[in-house]
Amino acid sequence: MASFLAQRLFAALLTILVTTVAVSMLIHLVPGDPVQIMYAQSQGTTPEQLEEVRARLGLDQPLMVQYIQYMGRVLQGDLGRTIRGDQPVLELLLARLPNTLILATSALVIACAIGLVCGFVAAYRRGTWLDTLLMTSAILGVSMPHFWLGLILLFYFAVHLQWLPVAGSGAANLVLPAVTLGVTNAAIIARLTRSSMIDVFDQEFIRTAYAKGLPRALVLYRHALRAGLVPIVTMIGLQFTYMMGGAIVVENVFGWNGVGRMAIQAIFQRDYPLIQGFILMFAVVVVLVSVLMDLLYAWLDPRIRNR
Amino acid sequence: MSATKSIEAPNDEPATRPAPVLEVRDLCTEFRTKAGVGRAVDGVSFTLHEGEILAIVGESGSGKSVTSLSIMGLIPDPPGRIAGGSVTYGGRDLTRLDEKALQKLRGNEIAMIFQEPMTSLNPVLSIGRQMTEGIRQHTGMSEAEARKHAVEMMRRVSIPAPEKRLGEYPHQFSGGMLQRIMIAIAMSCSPRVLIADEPTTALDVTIQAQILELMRDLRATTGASIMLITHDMGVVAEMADRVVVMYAGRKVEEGRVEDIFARPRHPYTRGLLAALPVLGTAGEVGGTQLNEIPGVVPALTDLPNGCRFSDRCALSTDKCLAEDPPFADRVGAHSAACWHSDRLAPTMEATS
Amino acid sequence: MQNRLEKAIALAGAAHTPAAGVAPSGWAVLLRRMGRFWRSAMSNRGARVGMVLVTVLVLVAFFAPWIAPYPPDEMGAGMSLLTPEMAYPFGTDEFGRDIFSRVIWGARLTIQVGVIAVGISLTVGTLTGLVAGYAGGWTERILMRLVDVVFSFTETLIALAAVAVLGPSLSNAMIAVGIAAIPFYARVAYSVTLVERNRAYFDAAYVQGAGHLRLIFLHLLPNIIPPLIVVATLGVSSAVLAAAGLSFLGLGAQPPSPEWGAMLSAGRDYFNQAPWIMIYPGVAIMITVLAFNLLGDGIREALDPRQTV
Amino acid sequence: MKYWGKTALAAALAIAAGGPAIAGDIIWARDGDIDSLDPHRATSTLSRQVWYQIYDSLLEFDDSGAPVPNLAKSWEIAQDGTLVTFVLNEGITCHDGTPFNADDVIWTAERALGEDNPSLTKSSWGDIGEVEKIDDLTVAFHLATPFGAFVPFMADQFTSMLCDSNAAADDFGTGSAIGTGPWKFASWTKGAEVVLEKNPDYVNYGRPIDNPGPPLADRLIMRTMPEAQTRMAGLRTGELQVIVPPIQEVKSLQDDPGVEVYVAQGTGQNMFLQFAVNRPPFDDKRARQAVSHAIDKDLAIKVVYGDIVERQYCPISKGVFGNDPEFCKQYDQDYDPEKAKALLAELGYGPDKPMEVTLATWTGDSRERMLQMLQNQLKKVNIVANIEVMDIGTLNARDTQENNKAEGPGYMDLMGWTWFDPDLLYLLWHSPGAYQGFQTPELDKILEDMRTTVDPDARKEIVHAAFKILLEEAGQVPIYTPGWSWLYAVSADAPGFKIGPFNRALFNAIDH
Repeated sequence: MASFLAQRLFAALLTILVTTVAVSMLIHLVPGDPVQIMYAQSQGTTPEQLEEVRARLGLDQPLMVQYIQYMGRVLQGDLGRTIRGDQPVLELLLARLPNTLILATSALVIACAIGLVCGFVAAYRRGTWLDTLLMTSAILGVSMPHFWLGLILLFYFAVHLQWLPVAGSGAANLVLPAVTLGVTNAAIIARLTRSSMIDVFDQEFIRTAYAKGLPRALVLYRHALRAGLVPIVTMIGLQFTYMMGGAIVVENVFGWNGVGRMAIQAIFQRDYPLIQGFILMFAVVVVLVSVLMDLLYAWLDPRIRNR
Repeated sequence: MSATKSIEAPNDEPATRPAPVLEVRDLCTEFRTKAGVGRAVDGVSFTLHEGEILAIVGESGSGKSVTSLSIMGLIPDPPGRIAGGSVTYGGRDLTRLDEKALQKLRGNEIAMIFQEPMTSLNPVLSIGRQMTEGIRQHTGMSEAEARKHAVEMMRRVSIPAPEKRLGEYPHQFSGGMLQRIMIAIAMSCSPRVLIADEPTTALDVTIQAQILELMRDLRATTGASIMLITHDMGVVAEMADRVVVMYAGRKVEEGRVEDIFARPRHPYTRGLLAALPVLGTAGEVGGTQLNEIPGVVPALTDLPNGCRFSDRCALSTDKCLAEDPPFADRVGAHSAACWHSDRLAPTMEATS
Repeated sequence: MQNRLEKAIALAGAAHTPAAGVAPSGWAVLLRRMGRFWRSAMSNRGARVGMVLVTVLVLVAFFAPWIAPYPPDEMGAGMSLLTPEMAYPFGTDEFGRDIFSRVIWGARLTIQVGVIAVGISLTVGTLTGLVAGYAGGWTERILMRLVDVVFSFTETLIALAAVAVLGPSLSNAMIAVGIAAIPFYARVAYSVTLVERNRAYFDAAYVQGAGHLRLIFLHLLPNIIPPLIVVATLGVSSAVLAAAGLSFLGLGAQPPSPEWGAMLSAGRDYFNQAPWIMIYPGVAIMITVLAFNLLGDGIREALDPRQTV
Repeated sequence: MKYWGKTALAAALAIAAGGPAIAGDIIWARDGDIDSLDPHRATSTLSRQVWYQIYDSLLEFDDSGAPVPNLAKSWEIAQDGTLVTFVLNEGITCHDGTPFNADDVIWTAERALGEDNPSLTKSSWGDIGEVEKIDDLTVAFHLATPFGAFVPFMADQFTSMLCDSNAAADDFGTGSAIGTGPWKFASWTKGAEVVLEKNPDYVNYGRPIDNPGPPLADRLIMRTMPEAQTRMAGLRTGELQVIVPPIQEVKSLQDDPGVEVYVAQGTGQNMFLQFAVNRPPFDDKRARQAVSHAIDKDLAIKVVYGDIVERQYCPISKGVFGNDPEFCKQYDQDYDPEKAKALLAELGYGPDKPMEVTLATWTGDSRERMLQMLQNQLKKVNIVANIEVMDIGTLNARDTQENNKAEGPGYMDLMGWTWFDPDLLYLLWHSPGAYQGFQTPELDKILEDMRTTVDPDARKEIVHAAFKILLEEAGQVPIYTPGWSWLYAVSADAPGFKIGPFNRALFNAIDH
């Protein structure tokens, strides 16, 4: 297990390292002069002032030096300041990150609740009308754009029926974005759960369990679900990453105050320090989640746990 | 009983016939597939007697495993279902029992072990859990009692340090050890019938012999009847009292092991025997199979007219292609389903 | 964007694809195999439905000028915000443009998105995977590590980063979406290449002294195509979704482009008065994505019968 | 660790923020958040609107748009306009309880004008040499050259007076803000809301609102709600008191007896077309004139905005010194597609060779719909315009870039500026100009004169001379006013709202 985790941690660190390189070089990929774009809101900025800014950001240094300087700052927790409003990037991100995590986690809970049950039932009742119904719904769900479903829910429940408050960021406001994000992902989880459970149901140890005379519920719960859960947990780990990605879109539909909404604004405003910070933070979150999932995976699967 | 004696009196009833434990009559099991409905088992009948080892023999696809699963009520439905016939055990027809009643029988009175010990045990549950759950299910023992019983069973199948190994997981055991554990699980409730589906196929030759010996011992000490499913005539020779040969879902030959080996009455049986390198020393020579039967078992949805074996049979005639030979039941003794049984020469001449 | 896992499954299935016997090399064999896959895929009901929908979509896109009653940006084709009626089956928007015509013309953009985005990821991804799998050694390690790193992000993030750099426009969105999906194709191509490289035909060709290019393009490439078709078909659906999402956010197609995501985004201001402006483009996106999902699923099952019920 | 503590707090606040409306709270839902609480660090209208609640300037604008006393009870201009002296009112206190005096004024000015990270609008202050403290309540600004727009600028939010106690806070502008205005800063949950509390010590010296003392309500909350329809829903359910309404819903809101729609007048905002003039085709004035002739400005306004904006004819909007529609109509281009075609034909464009150009603007306020109308009209004279919509900051940068590009298709954009004085024209069009675009030596000369001329009649003559050039040459093609953030829908439960000149929202008299 130690070697398994060491390997995963190495991969995680490598991912973050590559991300920092990519992020620090991002600004050089921008067509046109990024400094000019960044300082466009200042009145009458002179070329000398722009040079000064360039020097301040270290953009006149060789790339390698720039990267080392950037890493030095990042390691000290300094992700720079925003162009719009001159705010510390890290603080802005951390203030909103909990909102995004809350949204993604709630959506994941909804997605798992629906997806696992539907997928399990479909697998168990494989080939029946119920399976067909569930899987048809699932493929429709997979095909539905988040933003469209979100808007329809928003207009119907919040604007038209006024069942849910619209102003604010409280728990009641979480319902629609979490459902939107959860439902479409539930479809994916259902499909994965189904195929994973079908694999498990076809396993010989399930037959063994039945042959022992165990009641069906016990076989399904103890034998099938426990065994099927291992691959499903890995998928759910990945799913959380997609939730984070999906949250970017859904936050914008519902005006949920998370990092995703901020990132889109930053892209519009060409606020490069904020975009860089966002990508880096996102990478760190994704990597942390995947390490956590590896731990969970190792804990669930004795073949890895006891290695 | 000696082999020569049975050859001399093939039609004789054995003097002391043990009581039947399990009777299979006209069993039909179907599977619905995209290509149509296939009868994996088509009107098979046989009887398992008290304390006997009955071998069901055939290549893969012959329907022998489906037969065993049908007896256990473990045919996955859909796509499978038992379309007809009966399985009588203890005066009850198992094919008509509800799930609850079947659960009481399975693992308790009729137990089963499978071909692949590696995949037949749940990789994410400890051996202890997998052993005790069946015991607790059928005996109502507490967890502690069940564990004690499990340790005892493990000892009986010669697993060293059983207390320690209870907490381990299947991937920490070798294949032979796992099959011992499978047997321990199967025997833990002292069943009257043990169905062993290719129990040694996946194992090394030396381990095979040990497992077979273990099964013989258990039969001797518990008096359980064993239904041994295999494709390996060597195993049959070593273990079985009586043999049922299946082909493409049908029983094609039945008889005492000595009779079958001495004078097969079906060309398919003959082919299976011929595939043995040296009679009676199965497994000693690994990969040098001789005289294999050409071709494969036909698809169940695409059976030939007439005799199902006709397309692979050296003796096949126009009659074979046109008419399905009936199973010529010679009252529980050596019988076969072949138009040309009499044209088959005894094998003993060639081998003894 | 969300079909990644699905693709991962396709990938898993793809690894055992050509298992039947020794896979021979060459393009002729591929054609024969394709015929078989095709018949097998078309025996799947979902795939047939998908195929019909895709065909309709392509026809609609091709014949848009003949099908659409009005040019997509003709203002005052009708009164503004008309409810759906015979002359304007999907109603009109705030400028009196015919929504039906716009949705029809939008199909062209959608096909473009599919072809270009998938084209980018398919070409780059396949080459990366092929080269990594073929070359081995450091090339393999570095390339696949990089692919893994990119793979660990969501496509959304990569597409956003790409748009942040390139600036918002539909063509940039297509490029961004294409770039974001490269790792999938690379992984599939890589894993299949590894399998194929160990087959007898490959050794035979190698022993006969075939050059690198010949080995890659004549022997490996045709053999890794079938699983890539699955990924590419499912990839069209995620590319269409992703590009529509970017347009919806304002990072893709710009007005007055009848791109569906952009139409939907503009239509939400009128949801109270004219919900149809938003509903029809959404339905169009969904049907398109559904079509490619069904088709991709069907082909996958044909390639990997293990998953067939 | 420090960050995580804050994060947890922010999360708790975010969760708590969803509660029902409390009497005494005015919740104002807007489409975006402020950029900063620091008036030297941002320029957005969304930020300015909030600064106006927290800070006062030395002067104020009365309802006519003329500067009047506020923090300063009087001012005096001497030495030909190079010395301006302000005398402050006595007894004004900052939100932290310290007295407001000359030191605060000097601290603010030096912060805005210093070398190290000056205000983004430093150049609008004029050429200031020294800020001198005469006594505790008297401050003198020494200008190197006379600057006609200096006095009104002292009434702008960019010259909000910051208390020098802000120097002690390391999070001024992001987590703290001390001013003298009617509302005290309480908290800012970034991206969600800014909470202000009533300043009980407030004395109104100059704001054009009928309340001499502190605000009537307890709190003023600016909430960010990007989705227009949810703001609407919140207003209708009574969760929100003031919203930025979606333009499409203004009519239905006007018919709603529970809602009052306010349309700001005299915002000074001017929406106009400008061109990349340093390369073909718009280096030729005929191309620019053709565009102006080709677009039916009245129709476009009517379709997109109805009657909530007004057609403008002058480069400086209604309500600002020098605006004179009758004068401007003599020089601008009427809607005349035939004339446009003729001009284009002279340049070699026609049905077989359409002119391909980019037409840009910034996001929001239905401007992208305006562009679609213009695009449609341009198409009729064979000008193919490709629309690009971007953030205002990006657009500003883009305009400068386009003016510096020698190659590429023609470029024009729908731009908007607001100022309380025609001095804006100097900023925009005197070389090098805000975007380094349209300029002529003659116009440069006129604009220089305009800056140094103080006599109103003479100044008006000069301003008109500038108008004439800009309009005739179609360097700036005015279209409409106002252009952004000018609509307020207020619940009838919260009476007392007022919009002052230059779009300043006053909540002092709202009783809720």
